[in-house]
Amino acid sequence: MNEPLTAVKESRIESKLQGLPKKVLLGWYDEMLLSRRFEEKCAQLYQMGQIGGFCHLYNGQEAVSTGAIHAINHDDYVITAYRDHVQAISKGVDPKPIMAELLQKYTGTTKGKGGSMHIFDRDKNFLGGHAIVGSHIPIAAGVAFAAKYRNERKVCLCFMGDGATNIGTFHEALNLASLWKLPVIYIIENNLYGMGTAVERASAVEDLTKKALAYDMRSAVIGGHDVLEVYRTIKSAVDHARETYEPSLIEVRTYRYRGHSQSDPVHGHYRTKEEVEEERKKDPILIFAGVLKSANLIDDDYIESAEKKVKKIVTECVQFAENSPEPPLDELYKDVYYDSGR
Amino acid sequence: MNEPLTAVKESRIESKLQGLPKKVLLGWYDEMLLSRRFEEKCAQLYQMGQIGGFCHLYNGQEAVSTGAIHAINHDDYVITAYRDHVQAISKGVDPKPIMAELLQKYTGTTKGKGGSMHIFDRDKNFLGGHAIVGSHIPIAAGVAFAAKYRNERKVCLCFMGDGATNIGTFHEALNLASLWKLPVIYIIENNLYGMGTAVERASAVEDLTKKALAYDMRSAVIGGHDVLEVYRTIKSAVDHARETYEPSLIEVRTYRYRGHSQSDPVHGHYRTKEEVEEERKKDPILIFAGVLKSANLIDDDYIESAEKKVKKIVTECVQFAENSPEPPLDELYKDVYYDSGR
Amino acid sequence: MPPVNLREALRQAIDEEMARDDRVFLMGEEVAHYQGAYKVSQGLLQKYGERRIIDTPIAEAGFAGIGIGAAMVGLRPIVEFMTWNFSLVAFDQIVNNAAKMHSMSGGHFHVPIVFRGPGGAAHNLAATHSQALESIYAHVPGLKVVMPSTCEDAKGLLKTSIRDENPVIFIESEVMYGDKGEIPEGEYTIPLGVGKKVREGKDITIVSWAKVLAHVTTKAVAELVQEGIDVELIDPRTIKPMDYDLIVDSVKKTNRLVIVEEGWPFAGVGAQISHEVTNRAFDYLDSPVERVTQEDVPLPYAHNLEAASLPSIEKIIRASKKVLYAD
Amino acid sequence: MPPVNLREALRQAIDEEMARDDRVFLMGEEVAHYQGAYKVSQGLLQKYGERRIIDTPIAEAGFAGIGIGAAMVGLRPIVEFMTWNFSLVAFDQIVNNAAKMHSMSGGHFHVPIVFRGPGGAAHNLAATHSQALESIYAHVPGLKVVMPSTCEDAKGLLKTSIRDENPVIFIESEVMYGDKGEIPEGEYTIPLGVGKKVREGKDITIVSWAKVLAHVTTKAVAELVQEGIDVELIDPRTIKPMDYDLIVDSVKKTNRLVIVEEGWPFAGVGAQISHEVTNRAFDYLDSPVERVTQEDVPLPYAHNLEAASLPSIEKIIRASKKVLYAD
Ligand SMILES: Cc1ncc(C[n+]2csc(CCOP(=O)(O)OP(=O)(O)O)c2C)c(N)n1
Ligand SMILES: Cc1ncc(C[n+]2csc(CCOP(=O)(O)OP(=O)(O)O)c2C)c(N)n1
Ligand SMILES: [Mg+2]
Ligand SMILES: [Mg+2]
Repeated sequence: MNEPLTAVKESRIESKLQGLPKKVLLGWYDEMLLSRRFEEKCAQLYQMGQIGGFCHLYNGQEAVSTGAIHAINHDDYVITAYRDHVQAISKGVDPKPIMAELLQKYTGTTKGKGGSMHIFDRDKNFLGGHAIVGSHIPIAAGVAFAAKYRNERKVCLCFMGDGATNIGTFHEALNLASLWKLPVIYIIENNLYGMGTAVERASAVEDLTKKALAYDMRSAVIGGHDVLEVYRTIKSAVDHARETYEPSLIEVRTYRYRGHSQSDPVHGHYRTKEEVEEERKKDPILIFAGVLKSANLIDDDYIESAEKKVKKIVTECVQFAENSPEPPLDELYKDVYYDSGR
Repeated sequence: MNEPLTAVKESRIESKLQGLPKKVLLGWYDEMLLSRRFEEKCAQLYQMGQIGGFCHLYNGQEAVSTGAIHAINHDDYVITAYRDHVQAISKGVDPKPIMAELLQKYTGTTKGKGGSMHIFDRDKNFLGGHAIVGSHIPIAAGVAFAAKYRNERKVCLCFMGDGATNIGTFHEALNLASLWKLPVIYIIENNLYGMGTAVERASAVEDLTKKALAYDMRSAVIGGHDVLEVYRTIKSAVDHARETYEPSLIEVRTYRYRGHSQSDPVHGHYRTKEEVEEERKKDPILIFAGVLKSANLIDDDYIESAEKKVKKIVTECVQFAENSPEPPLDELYKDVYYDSGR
Repeated sequence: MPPVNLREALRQAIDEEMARDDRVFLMGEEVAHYQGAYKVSQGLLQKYGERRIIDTPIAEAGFAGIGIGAAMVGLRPIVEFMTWNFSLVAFDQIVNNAAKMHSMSGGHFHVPIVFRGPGGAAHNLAATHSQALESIYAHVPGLKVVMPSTCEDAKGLLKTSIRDENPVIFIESEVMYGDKGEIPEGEYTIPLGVGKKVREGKDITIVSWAKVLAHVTTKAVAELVQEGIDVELIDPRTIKPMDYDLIVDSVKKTNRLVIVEEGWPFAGVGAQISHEVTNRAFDYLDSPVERVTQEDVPLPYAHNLEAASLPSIEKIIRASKKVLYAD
Repeated sequence: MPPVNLREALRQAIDEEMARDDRVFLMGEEVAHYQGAYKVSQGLLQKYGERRIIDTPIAEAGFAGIGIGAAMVGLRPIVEFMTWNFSLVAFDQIVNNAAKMHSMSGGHFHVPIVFRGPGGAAHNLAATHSQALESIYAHVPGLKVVMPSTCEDAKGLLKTSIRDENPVIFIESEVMYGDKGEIPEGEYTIPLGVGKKVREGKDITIVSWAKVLAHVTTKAVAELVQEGIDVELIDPRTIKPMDYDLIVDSVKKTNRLVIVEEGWPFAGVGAQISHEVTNRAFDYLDSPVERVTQEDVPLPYAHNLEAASLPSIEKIIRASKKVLYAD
């Protein structure tokens, strides 16, 4: 079960690990595992009716979040769509308030106002959580604009789905980002489907980096199962943006194991059970475990203890959430305006 | 003055004329001349306050309209933006009601309701005149969609400005047209500016055909001063669309002699007087006259008589418009709904 | 006939109109292979094929515009928005193209198109996914706005909307798709602009529509009736054109009016009805018109805040007693 | 001080706020090199440079979104729409992002941004280019809507709007840009949500705002006064929040209310005022509230149809006499 799935040659391991300290690498492993288990718990709680509304889980895509977000600094920015829990965790948002948010509690990230699709954390420069497809793509450019305006050398990572590349705001934002040289890295998480629609049924080009040609933007396409490859590619785009302000478009090929949202089937008519099974074999967490083992950085004991550690965190999250109060009703008119209801 | 401006070699004239009958070629010349004089009259009438609102003139771009629209059949469709008088004329719309429309009269193309930016003619399959930039680009795809749905072999020509290529509907429509193979030919009239903004200050790519790469769409860039080149290129795109349903994106490099609209200066801070003068030397009407002369199809007498003919038509248009009544007030609630006010 | 649920009623309307008229087609995200995000179009792909049941990319402005273009040259598109919230990215297409085309072209081109999908709040979908947008669309001349509250009305009104020569905004509700109701056997249509007296009464008129009528107002009315208040309940069914006559006549009898709607209060449909009815029946009103609306806030996610924001049985009873000076 | 025109008053506001706060910048089509489509920003590029006066491509959703993102992380953008008509392609950005961000993020991020530009009809611009959209924006919680009718108010209100921590919809008028008026010397601001009594009177209250107030209603009032009707004229200045108290107090004195607005009637701002005032001053009203609005049609191009569609002096006088039972 815990055998390495990619046979990484001893000699290549070194370069693959890019000189990253053991502590960092193990931290990534733990984070990916936590992300997986956290969301498996979400699925359960959704099933039980404790989480309401839409709940879009990230199982299978963890390497993208971890690899990309650890390629930036704490004071850089991250913005994403509605499949946002794991990216929040990678950006350092405490998972407890995330769980509390999902459970509709006052201690949640947005006091129970935003829910699953709208996780925000000002202190962590985590800018949401946006539920209208494509709507956040220009916002990301605006965040990068502000960083450049202030002469800060900060960048903004913007995650989006493959489906989002067909909407107008994608076009407008990428043109503006390239034209004005805004330090934003657009990351397409191409999980092959937008809801039930395969990429080639929605986009005239299957190779999504072709879209960058219309904006003279740097681009790359990479596999999303290998956290180290994601890290390396995003890091280089980030370094470039920090130096030159120039944006990039990075397509990351990944896969979602679950249904589009928790109210949808795992595979409807749009993909086969076999396809899902096949993809699950390329699990980014198992692949990373394999790499770390090949490099003799972890062993089966470590994996077991990590599981325990993570399980404990998830349990604490649920306990925290369950023990938290609902938002008081006088919150209703608060926050509508900056100064309202206070 | 009427000397040929491009030195076309005797031997190449034949192929350049593409076997088009003399009658057709002279018709195009007359049409371009009428377009020029018609709009010069518009400028005057605007000055005198008889035409109100915005009035975007086409002087300098005539070869695009004539060359492109004569590459399609009468029952094919044309749709365009607000700089629409000349394209209407090319599509066979009677210039009298166009002038009456501009003069706010009941006999106008839309009974005085749409004005300069919204010329329509159902009988001629002239679908407007659209004043929100980019807004008509998906409509064009829809017209082509309907033609294909009904198994007709009709195409739709859609004109737009260079500035319109930066808005979201451009992206959505081109993706859809390519994905679904809709027989629409998108023609970018690149007159170097969107209002006062040069292409390179608005678009991350100066070569606008690069935008076609994002949709795997056929494309070409041509000069817009030579009506025969425009005709040939559009004709080939039209033939291809008729056969395969596949859309194209054609960039035509052209120039507008007047201000963006009649309330704007000819050259503000955004372009020099010298540039305008220089461009005027490449006048498409003079160039075409030169070609026709080289081919011994016309002489100076013809040119003089054409001027007279055209002048007479323009005078008739103005007389028709001036002698027409204003729309009656009970038109106000008519046409709001299909069955309203009747 | 056994009762059907709302999604079946809507599907029957689409199916019958597609069978009778080849110009009708359905287009939207996931309407075909996925069988509809909310299964309204289930089975239609199998019956009509990809030519007429068409999955789109996520490009609402693009495919709304395609629908408008197709309608201009003679087709009769049904454009599904997965929810009405997503229509906001296609707002210009609807407001500037669909609504104005006929008028602006002086009658040359008209746009027989139905934009449809669920509107309003479902459960816990939070601010971006819970918007009742009828007031905004009804504000725009050239559009008709239809909001059925029963399966029977839904089918009949949707058929009429598809046959209408104008752009129709047809707003359904996610949480009603499973609601069951009897529908008449055989072919029928229901005219737009004609409201319905749901209950005769003489003490007070309540006007309400769509989901809030079906799920909330009717319950409040039952309680009021229980308490001996003889409510006249009116469902306009069409928001625009609004059947003012029906409401004014009722108010002339009851002398009191409460309007219950799911949208935001400021410049909402209820304000319009209140103004118009007060204007026409000023001397008949014994008390000022009361409105029950969603609170003037973006709808929050947590169930308790969400419930506190939406119209409730309690709020309706309170408003009713207020106009009766019984509070 | 010599009187300034409206574009100068607005420019002073932008200039002063930019001078005082480096976070403020101006972005929009043709605002920089072209010196503004309507010359509001004339000279500002020369003073502040391309970093802070920024020409955009035609991509309203894109640059509105850029403004929102920049505002979320601490800048204070002024986003100019060449006219408000073009905001419809950015509608989702304004309604779902700007308006809801603060609430939906539970207070984490707020959006101090001003969207501004001319709204309503100018002359002969036809249906797509003549829209008065205040009712639509005021319907949306989270937005403030400001519509000045004088140079003094315009400057003071724009300065306040720029300093406001919330998204503000600031609607000007093309045909007022040349209008002249006195403005106070030195620094001043005017609070949002506070209306103004333009004229004291005791016979009838007329509420009107922005261009229609400045160019039409004041003339009608002059004629009414001439005829001996003592009009109280109120300019709310801010549409949302609306200064209901000022209007209600006035109506309690005059017992009659006419509302004049440039927008369409159905679910317009006037309907909201009518409902709210009737509700709060029911026993004081001697006649039902009358509204003068644009007709419920897309505005036509021809001058005579355009004039017939818009509020006019005659319509205002007729409505005023109606509430006075003097017709
Ligand atoms: C403008 C808009 N249209 C439709 C939707 C409904 N919707 C939500 S997610 C989604 C699919 C998005 O697919 P993709 O961008 O590939 O992201 P993924 O879910 O695969 O992560 C759709 C259609 C929406 N939220 N916004
Ligand atoms: C969405 C939108 N934004 C802004 C405008 C104002 N506007 C009208 S024409 C124009 C410039 C368009 O330039 P281009 O597309 O190059 O066409 P051209 O005028 O050069 O023919 C602008 C900004 C508009 N009509 N619609
Ligand atoms: Mg996807
Ligand atoms: Mg141009």
